[in-house]
Amino acid sequence: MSFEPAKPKVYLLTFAALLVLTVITVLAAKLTLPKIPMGILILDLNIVLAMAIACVKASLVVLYFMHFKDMGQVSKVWAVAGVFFLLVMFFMTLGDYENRPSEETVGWTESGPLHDARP
Amino acid sequence: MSTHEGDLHVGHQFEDAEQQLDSYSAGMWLFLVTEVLFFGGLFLAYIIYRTRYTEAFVAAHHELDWQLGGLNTVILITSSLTMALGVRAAVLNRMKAVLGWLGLTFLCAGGFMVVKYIEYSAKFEHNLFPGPNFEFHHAGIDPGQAQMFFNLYFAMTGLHGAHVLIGMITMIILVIRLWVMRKQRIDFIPIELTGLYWHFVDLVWIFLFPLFYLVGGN
Amino acid sequence: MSAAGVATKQPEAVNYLNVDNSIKSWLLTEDHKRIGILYLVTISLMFLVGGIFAMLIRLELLTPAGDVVMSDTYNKMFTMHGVIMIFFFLIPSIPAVLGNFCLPIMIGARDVAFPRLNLASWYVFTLGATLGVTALVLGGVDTGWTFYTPYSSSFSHTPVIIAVSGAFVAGFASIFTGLNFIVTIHKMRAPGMTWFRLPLFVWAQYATSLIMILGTPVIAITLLLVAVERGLRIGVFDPALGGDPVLFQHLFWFYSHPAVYIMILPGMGVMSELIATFSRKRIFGYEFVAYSSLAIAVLSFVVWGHHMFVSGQSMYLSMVFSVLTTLVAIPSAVKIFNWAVTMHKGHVKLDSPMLYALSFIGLFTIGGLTGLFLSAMAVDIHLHDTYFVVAHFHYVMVGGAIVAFLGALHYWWPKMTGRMYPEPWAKLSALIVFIGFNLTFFPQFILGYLGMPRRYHSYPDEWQTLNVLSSAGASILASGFILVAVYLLWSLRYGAKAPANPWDATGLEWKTPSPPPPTNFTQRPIITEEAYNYPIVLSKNGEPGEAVKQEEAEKHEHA
Amino acid sequence: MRLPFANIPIWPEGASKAAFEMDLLYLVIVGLTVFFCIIVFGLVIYFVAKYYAGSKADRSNPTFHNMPLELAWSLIPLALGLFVFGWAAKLFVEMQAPIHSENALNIYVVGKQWMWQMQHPTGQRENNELHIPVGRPVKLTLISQDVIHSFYVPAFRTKTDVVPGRYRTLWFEPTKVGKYHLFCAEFCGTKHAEMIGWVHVLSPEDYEKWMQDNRWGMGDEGVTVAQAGQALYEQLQCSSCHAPEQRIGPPLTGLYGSTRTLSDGRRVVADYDYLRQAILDPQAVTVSGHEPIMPPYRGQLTEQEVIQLIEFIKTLSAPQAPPVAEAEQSDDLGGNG
Ligand code: HEA
Ligand code: HEA
Ligand code: HEC
Ligand code: CUA
Ligand SMILES: [Cu+2]
Repeated sequence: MSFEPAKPKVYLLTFAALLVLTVITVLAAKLTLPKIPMGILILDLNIVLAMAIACVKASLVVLYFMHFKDMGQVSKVWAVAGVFFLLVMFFMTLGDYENRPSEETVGWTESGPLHDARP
Repeated sequence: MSTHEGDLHVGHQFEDAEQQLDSYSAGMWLFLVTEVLFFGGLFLAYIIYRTRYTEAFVAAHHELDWQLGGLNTVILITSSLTMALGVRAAVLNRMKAVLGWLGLTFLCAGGFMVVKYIEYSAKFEHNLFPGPNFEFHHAGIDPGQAQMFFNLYFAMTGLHGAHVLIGMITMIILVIRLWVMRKQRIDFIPIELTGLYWHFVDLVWIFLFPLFYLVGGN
Repeated sequence: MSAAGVATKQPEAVNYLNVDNSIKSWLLTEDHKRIGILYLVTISLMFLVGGIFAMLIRLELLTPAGDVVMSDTYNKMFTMHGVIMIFFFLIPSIPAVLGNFCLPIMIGARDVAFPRLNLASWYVFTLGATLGVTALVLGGVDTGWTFYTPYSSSFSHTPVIIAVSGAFVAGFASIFTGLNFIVTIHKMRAPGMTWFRLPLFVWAQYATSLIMILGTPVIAITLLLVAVERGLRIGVFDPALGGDPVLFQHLFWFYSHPAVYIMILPGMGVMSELIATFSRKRIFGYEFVAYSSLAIAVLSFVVWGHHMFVSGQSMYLSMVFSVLTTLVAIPSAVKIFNWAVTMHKGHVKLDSPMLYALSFIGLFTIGGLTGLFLSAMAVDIHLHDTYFVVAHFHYVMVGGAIVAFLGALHYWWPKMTGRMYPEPWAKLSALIVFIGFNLTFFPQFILGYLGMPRRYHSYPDEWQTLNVLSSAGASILASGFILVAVYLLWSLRYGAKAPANPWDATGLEWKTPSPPPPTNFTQRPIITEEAYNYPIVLSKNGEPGEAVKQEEAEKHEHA
Repeated sequence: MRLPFANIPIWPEGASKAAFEMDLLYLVIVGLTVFFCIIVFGLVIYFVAKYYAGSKADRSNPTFHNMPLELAWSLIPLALGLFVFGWAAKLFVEMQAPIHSENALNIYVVGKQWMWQMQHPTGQRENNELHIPVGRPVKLTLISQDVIHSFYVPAFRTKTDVVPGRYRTLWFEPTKVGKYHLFCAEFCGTKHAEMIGWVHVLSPEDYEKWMQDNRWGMGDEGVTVAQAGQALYEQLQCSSCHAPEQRIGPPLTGLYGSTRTLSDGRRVVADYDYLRQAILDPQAVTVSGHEPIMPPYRGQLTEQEVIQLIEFIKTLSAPQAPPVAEAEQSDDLGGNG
């Protein structure tokens, strides 16, 4: 994997993009986006947007500063695997919180879980 | 860059410099994967409590100064840039440039820690550090839930700060090593690896900043 | 012994043991083989300590009344037993001892990719183990090895923080080992060593390392949070602090379920080596066995909730976890059947490692199938936290992992030490362990269905007979382990010199002298054949043909 | 059940409706286990005997791959495993679901280091013992005051973790008169092994008698849980805000089981957990249209007292019905019943 270092221009452009995106996140936080109630949890679109921007920024860092594409196969596969298992952990655990039985755990014979009052 | 690799030191276990470089960079990426999952546990806790205690989180985040947070974001991004340029200089074997870039990166890291210190001490002053002395008064907000925000704030930024410190120590060691071996071709592998680590530290902050300072939607 | 006598007269070849004898050379060694030995010494000590606690537990449970020790003491005993056996013995056992010793040789490398990290791993591990022992010396911890909050974080009066830090620190050792193995397997293979020429032990180690790398950081952060919650009262788990105790269980089992496969996968790798060698045949369905290791490792991350069926976790999520648990059992089934069928048309020899291998098949099958009871949600409502669970995990961990470890130790002992152990005693020990083990833990299945809860130091009178049987079995089992320790130690001094290939096995580690030279090989091996290239007989029209090497035979087959 | 030749118990008594099916399922899995053990052990023994090194068995043309075979021993166990899963899941759901019956008993259980406190709706209280009538569905509502405990009655084949901060429910229907072990199954500290007791399943007559005898036995002079709650409600002066004429807090009549809209937009059902939180941490669940001025009662009430308050609030939802157990079921199930 002997890598050819990128031109300084690439780094500077990445840097500029990161700065711009930082400004965008700050501005985006000033908006008040809807909060969507989901059962006992709340999905807040503000945070969804902020995380989307953060993901773009993170990808820039990984792709250009960490010159991901020059990395060997092993590093690439493992980096993806790491993120994948992280998401597995997040979503399976959240699946619990979204569906916790409340006082009444109503069976499937009934018309669905009682405690969930989604319209 | 294979021309330069010829005169690098190759560990006894390796056949050649290429295998060595490959192994080290793969090793570093694997290490970063473990770091992702290490922070992951905390992020999971954040997601859960944030969705449960949304209002308290919104109220509590006003206690943080987004301008200081933003400043720190800029500082860290800058340090990532200088680090990337430092790594580049190392591969190109430009000793002075390496020292210069590493020095700048170190300064940025130091600046980051100073800002953190200011922020932390303000929190301590206002009794916002979780524990028996914790005080949070805001109409309609359960202080216990606000405390959860600060629990996570201190746990996550604290852990991140520890990573910054480790990065700074590593940079000092790098510079000493460079100085000791100044007569030789620059061994860029350690610099490259530190660079990867440093970018990762930046990357974590990129997520922490909006999560804590810009909870948003007042 | 005469062999040893003769040998002393000739100048001995330089090997990794005699190259330098100073203590310093051991403590600063970067040789993977020596690090393996260092690990072996440490974990054997930990096994001894954990085993002593086990015997005390069984002593207490001899009578229904809690009369031998106080309840607090008992609670500390099973906690220290569990913590030591899991974090400080079983998790590093096969990977860090035999993996470290054999893996680089098996792939034809001079060493692992990062020898210094490897040494650091041992130091970090020893530090962790020392912290664990410190917690013990300070009176012991009483939370159970699972450290459930809020008991561990807010209620226990014992040095939980120290024990937790011990496990935390030892976790890094395991991360280092995993990281090292993965890079080593990817980057350090000798020329010609393709993936499908790798011994199955290496595949298993790769799968194990995957879990070590992806799982261990999560337990690290979780334990750190427990320590912080306990020390500073900054908490995310204690409901009194606004936290959710079940979140701890999610995070804990996200690691600790995969961790049980950290314990068994290397054992399964060992099994493939033993069965192949002592049947003189390649493992049936090599690719299936190889891929099943990876399948187990990946699936292991999506079943953790089966430990939480009665914890108040969402019912729907429980179902997902339950059905995925059924899936993860399949790759294990694949392995069991492939091993059994490997013996078909082989030349089966019952040397002591093979005896251990066969008892593995028996005990793991029972242990694994009892996992099926527990993964069936309704049945688990009844069985959760009873002795059924205790019996299940001892069947897979002692009957599976430790029996495999002992098999591996016997198999590679000549290579590691250059000495042969007395085979009749070894056979006897395998038998004693098998009998003692079943007597100890089979009654516990019955106790479990009767409803005896675990972590109880006293129990209703009517269950005494079964408990006495179990305690009796435990003493037989312990004598089996002690016997092993005695003759292995004896062999270090008095054992016959081991030849390079005492089992007439294939595989690179048997092509280098016993014990191997410091750099493993005199020159870098070039690999031209697969790992299990045993001769087989081909016949045409019922006429026996010549014995040919397996790989050539396959070429004929395909031609 | 015991072994005939020795005094060794091998089968636990079953005394609940779920026990029978659970035992059946268990036996089926035992059967599967024996089946696979016979196959695996049989193969191993047969091959070892036949292909023992030096034996004369024919070893020519061995095979190393066999796709159909591999598929068979993957898919058959998978199918059997899924069958077991399906059955177990069905039983699991049934065991969690409320048992529909006119006369279900609702008993509250508070677990704390190291005892079980039971509160019968009619006011009887007992520690570490539970008296229930045979043949009547029982609903336990459980919560822990400190660490996690687990309420386990082997004869009923059921258990549930009892968690702090959250109500859990456990349904069962005892079918056999007798005295059964009650254990705490989740490790909870020093006296975990002594957090045990007995469940007495009584014939209806004995149960009546027990109820009468214990009316003034333990607890508060024979008041029902709801009455105790009412007393508490008055003592804490909840009505100074919640009495309809005060117009400070929302009136609590008809609250239980209704759907509430909170100030942050969430819509939740006012169930036990909600009421508990509304009392202990009112600011966590501020009702939309109200100022968050209710004082939090966290730390001032024991779990038993919270239960009493909730039980009292429940009675306000069904003003016409007397606050006794018989009325439970209909309002528990809201529109579904
Ligand atoms: C080495 C360690 C190890 C291994 C390999 C396993 C393997 C398995 N375990 Fe086990 N387990 C533990 C260690 C291990 N376990 C420990 C330590 C605990 C308790 C922790 C604690 O609470 O302290 C535990 C607890 C535990 C529970 C939770 C019980 C409870 O607390 O209520 C469950 C529930 O699903 C479970 C299931 C399984 C299953 C399905 C497998 C499967 O992987 C088994 C697969 C193998 C087979 C199935 C046998 C071979 C197959 C055949 C012969 C073909 C036929 C197969 C079918 C019909 C499916 N285990
Ligand atoms: C690797 C894991 C491992 C091993 C090997 C063992 C081994 C044994 N275990 Fe244990 N056990 C656990 C893991 C393990 N256990 C865990 C995780 C728990 C749960 C804890 C909790 O609830 O939190 C548990 C709990 C547990 C209980 C339940 C306690 C309770 O819930 O109240 C019991 C009871 O019988 C028991 C018994 C035994 C016995 C008799 C052995 C015997 O096999 C031990 C015999 C061994 C010896 C006597 C040592 C001899 C060793 C030497 C002489 C050194 C020689 C060295 C070499 C050969 C290299 N164990
Ligand atoms: C200072 C006045 C005050 C007192 C005293 C008070 N409450 Fe409240 N309560 C309120 C207000 C205002 C609300 C609505 C806002 C909210 O939910 O926090 C409320 C809400 C509630 C709710 C949720 C009602 C709903 O419609 O969902 C319950 C239940 C409740 N209170 C019970 C009690 C109990 C029980 C007590 C006594 C132990 C009590 N309250 C004492 C003011 C009070
Ligand atoms: Cu309560 Cu164990
Ligand atoms: Cu598991």
